[in-house]
Amino acid sequence: MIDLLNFHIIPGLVLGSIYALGAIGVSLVFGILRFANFAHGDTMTLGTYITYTFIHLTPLYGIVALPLALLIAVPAAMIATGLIVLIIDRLFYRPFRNSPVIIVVIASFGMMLMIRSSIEMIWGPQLKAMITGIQPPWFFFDTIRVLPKHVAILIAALVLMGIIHYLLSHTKIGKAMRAMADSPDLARVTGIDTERVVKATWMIGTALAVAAGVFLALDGQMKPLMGFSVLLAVFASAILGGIGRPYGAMAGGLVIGVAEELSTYPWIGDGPLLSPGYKAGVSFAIMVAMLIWRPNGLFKGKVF
Amino acid sequence: MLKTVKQVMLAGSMLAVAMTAASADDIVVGSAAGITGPIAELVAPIVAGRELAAKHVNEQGGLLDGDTLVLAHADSQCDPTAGVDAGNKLVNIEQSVAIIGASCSGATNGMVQSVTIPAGVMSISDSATAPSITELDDNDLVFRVAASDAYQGVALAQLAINAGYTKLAMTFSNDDYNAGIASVFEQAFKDLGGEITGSQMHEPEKQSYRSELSTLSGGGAEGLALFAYYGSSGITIVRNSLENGLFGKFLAADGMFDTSVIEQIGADALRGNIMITQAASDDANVSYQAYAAAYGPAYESQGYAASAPYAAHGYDAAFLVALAIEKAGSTDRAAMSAALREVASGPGTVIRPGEWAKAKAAIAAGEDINYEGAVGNNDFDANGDVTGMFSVNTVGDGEGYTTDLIR
Amino acid sequence: MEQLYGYFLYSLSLLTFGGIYAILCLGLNIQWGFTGLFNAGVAGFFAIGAYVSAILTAPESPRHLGGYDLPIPVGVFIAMVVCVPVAWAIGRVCIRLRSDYLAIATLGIAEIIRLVFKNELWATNGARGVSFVPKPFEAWDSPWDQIAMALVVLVIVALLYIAIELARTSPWGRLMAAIREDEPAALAAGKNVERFRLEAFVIGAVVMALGGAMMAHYIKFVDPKMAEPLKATFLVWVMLIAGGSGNNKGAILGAMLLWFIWSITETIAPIIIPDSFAHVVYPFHLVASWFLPEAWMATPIAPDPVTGLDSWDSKAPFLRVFLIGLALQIVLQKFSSGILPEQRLQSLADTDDASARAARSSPS
Amino acid sequence: MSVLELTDITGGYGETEILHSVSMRVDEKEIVVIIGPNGAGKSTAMKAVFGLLNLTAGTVRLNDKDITHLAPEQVVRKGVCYVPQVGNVFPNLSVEENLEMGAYVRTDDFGPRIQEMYELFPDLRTKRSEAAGALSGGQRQMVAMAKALMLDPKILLLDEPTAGLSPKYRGEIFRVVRDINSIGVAILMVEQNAKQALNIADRGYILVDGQNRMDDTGPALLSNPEVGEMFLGGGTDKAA
Repeated sequence: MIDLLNFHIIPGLVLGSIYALGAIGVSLVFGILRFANFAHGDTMTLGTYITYTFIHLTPLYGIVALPLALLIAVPAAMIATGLIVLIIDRLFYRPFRNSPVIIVVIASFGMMLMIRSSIEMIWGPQLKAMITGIQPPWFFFDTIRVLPKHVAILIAALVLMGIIHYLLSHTKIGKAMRAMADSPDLARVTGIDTERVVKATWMIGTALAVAAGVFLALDGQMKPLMGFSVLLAVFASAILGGIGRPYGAMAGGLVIGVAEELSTYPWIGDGPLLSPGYKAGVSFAIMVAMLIWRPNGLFKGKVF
Repeated sequence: MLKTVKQVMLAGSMLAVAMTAASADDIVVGSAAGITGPIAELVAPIVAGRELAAKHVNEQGGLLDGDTLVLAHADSQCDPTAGVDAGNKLVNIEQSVAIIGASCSGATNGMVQSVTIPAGVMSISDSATAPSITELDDNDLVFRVAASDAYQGVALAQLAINAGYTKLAMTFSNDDYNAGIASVFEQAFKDLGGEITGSQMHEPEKQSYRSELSTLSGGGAEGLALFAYYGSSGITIVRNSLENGLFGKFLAADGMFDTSVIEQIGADALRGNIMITQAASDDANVSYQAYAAAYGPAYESQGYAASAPYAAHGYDAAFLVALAIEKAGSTDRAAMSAALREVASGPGTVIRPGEWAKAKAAIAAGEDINYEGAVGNNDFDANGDVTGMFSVNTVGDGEGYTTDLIR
Repeated sequence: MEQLYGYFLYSLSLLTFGGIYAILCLGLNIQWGFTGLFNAGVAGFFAIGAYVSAILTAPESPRHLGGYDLPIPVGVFIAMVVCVPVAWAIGRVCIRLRSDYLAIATLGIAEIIRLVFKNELWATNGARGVSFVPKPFEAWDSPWDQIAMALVVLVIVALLYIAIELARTSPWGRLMAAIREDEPAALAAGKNVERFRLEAFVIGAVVMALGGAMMAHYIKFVDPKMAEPLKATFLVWVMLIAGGSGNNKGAILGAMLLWFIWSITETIAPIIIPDSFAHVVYPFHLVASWFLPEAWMATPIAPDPVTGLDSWDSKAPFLRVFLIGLALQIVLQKFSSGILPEQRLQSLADTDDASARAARSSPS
Repeated sequence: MSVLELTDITGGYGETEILHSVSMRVDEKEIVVIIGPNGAGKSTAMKAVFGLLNLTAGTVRLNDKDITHLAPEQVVRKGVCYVPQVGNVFPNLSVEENLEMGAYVRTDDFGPRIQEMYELFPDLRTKRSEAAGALSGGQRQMVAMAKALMLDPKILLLDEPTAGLSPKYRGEIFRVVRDINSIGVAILMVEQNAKQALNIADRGYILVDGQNRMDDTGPALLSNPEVGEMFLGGGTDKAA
């Protein structure tokens, strides 16, 4: 039974918090810019590689330990990646603000190819590792084992979600973002500077994507397709929470992450309940079921 | 509309430029590889291996009358559709004499069945290992220097038994390569009296395999037979297992054979705990060393190791094609496959990697030659497969792999 | 001469691939262009068509279900028939979803379909795929086999074009357009909107299955990689949007043009990246290398000192993907309603719009 | 002097032309009502002020300054506030947050202004932390008007503020409109309830088929038999 906690629920929560951070960005962009951003996964990858470069670019890595280096490099990478995304928005998304949604979706698809190939050109297709070696787990009560990096990821994700909550409920720009997500037309005639809100949305969504990417790299490995490979699960999380609703996305991410891991627990007999080959399908199945039966997401009514 | 027409014409004229790129003194050999796509990191060193062979040929007198061997690259993306498209371009636009590749079994299957066999062009793959390629009705046009999974799976099973394993858990990545070799291994290990306590397919590119491994670890297995590409899931599985104490010992095939496994996991954690099989040559030390001595300095700065999976196969495939062209004495596509068989197998003067000048002289003198490649003697059987010898690679006292030939 | 003959054969393959994608595009055009159904699960129906036809026609194999040895047309036909209940079931539950939700739902379902083909080894040989799928006319001599294959595909495209054009101008098609333009009005006029949309969804899906089956027979091989969303769904969408959704000629043109770009850029990419490019970048890299640790750059940009290889050569494939992305952006910005925009049915614009307006504004 | 003046406005959405050379003006402290049949372009005329329309000809002037081509947020900064017919509150924001958004362009302390709004609309004070979407239709309309008033505008544009409301709330809204007007805000409103609207209006415009048909003072229009036949009698006329 303790295996369920150690090998299914805890990794599921870690994975889930990564999905959640990605899903918040997808959800915010969907809510405010009204399109499903296919380039979001590759934004995660880009942020991770930029973080990697910052760590190695400066003498940080040699002098201070990795956690401290990350504390400095990640925020820097968030800003750098955010600025890149703003340029992308200016060049490739803004011309389509008043066009049918499908056009921007296709544009974001083109962007996905462009970001990914840029990463492959600049950093190469080879694997890289944010963290090398084996990390021994911490034991609690002799049975619960948790990896230090997992503790760090969970805490960092919680802190980030707390910051997002504060931003959305207590700052002017955050409230304006929610207002624009509610009704973009009304936001315009109310005098809200919509382009500024759009910029804030990209910056916040990208910052979270960078964090999600770095956590992904800490837990697994870095490669050009890392972000794309979680994109659909991130979408599923955003849907589960009710797309356009950041708080829902947080919950959705955790549910999808844990559900994926639980689907292979030997609930009946010795074998996994579902062949692990279908693991990726779990998030899709949940997503489709949600769309059909609860299209407004888990939490009906309240959006924020 | 006029604008569109202009753009189309512009594209057309660029195409014309592209088509006249190869000059009269170039002999073009197609090189299809999954340069982009899911195993891009695996393919880059292989393509470098092919390029290295071409460079050796061109530095040491070139082909035939001093012609230059040019590799025309096409991206088969590890996808049958792209494989067919790549094959079409290499055969028809580049007018390749022969084709090296493609990388993945699926892309190779599509390319050879739909393009190269009907066109009568010989192909030689350096990394497609699926047994189904053996069964192709190929008019003796499809070869490969990578041993079929059928051989390596058995070798690994034998190795496991010899090392004293009786109960193993097994997991394999659900892709064309690993699923194939895993099924052969499972059968062979059972035939040799071993027990598979649990066998699970896993989906590559996931972030964590802890739940799968935890289920597998329940059966009292002594180790884990791991069939995966190191980049797609292999390293993650080893790390998840070690960090959580689920499995301590690993047996793996050549998809795992890369120095990045040691770099990322650390030699200390792997020492004495992992065995990886890889195709090797009879005279491993001579031929392989000759290849590695050239590959290392050329590509290490780009992060490619000579020991990268199938990089040596890439070298051998390209070198063999060059030998076949030289032997045939022309660029006639129809003469390639017979010439290939002649240069690959004994008896004859033994040629090793890097020895193009020697080979060219021997062929000119009318001698028979026998290429002993970096990865094996490359004696093709009736199906165009090599039986192959295998080496076992372990992490020894140092920071790298220690290689021993399996006898 | 041989070179010219090579171009000829290659252009046949361009036409065949382009034609198969045109079939997929026409299927999508029925769903999106005429009915407004945002189906992002093209790959699912593509996979059903490809696998069903392949398994029915391939010789017996111990690795997968098979040994039925049916003639190709029968296999293709059954593949299309099999697609009907599947598409109907998917449509039944998903069709009422709002556009982007429908997209994400169908995307998820297509992935589940692909996972089924990938995991049910007994039927499909899993990731290792189904080999030895027969190709029409393969017994003929080159180039007649390839000419015949290309012609078959083009004839199918032409027949589909005619059929869809006829349907578009028929009462059924006019109603479909009316539904897309103004669903409340159509509802108010007492039409069973959901049924008509479901019909369009199923018909589109069947056409996609036809495309999948043709692809399987052309490639002579099927594996789950062919049904990955990138190539089997997104590329088709890009083709349709670039060509002009709602316009059948645009769908065909988009498919042909985009496939042409997709395929030909590979040959062109090494040429449009001049060798000298590396030498332009080299000084910057050299200066940077005095300050920066080597680890952060994956690959030296300078020509490799030992091999003399310009390492940008190895980057050409990635640059190609970048250029495809960029080309797509340019097409979108220059032709936002596609190269051949939709031709509205004239009578529809006159009469139906007016009645739709009346229907919309009457209850106040 | 006129606060707002529309001259020969021609345009519509995309390619479709809805307004054909429409002109109207609102003087200081006036209540001006636009009435007309469905599809006459009443709301469209209002949107033209806000730069939400594709104009092919004509000018919009605010206090004699040309604002024809300003973006909506700039028009707001100039002191024009607009309450659309539907979707005029942010449903997922609380009442107070809605008011804060109304004051988005203000950089000073608008706390006192919020208190003033609660005095004008006492119902809202008790609902201040509830989501606006959860309120009744009439309360939502009040939130929308309070939100628009947060900027202390010179002129307020109201698009059918009483549509879909019960008679009780309808009267309430007309009372509030008069109150707002009495503190010096000019009002331009589109209304279906022509009789009630003309009752409180200083002047009125009648639009038909995107063209000016008639304009006069409120009382004059009320007593005009032609107007009575068209709008004040039995419901709305369908422009066939």
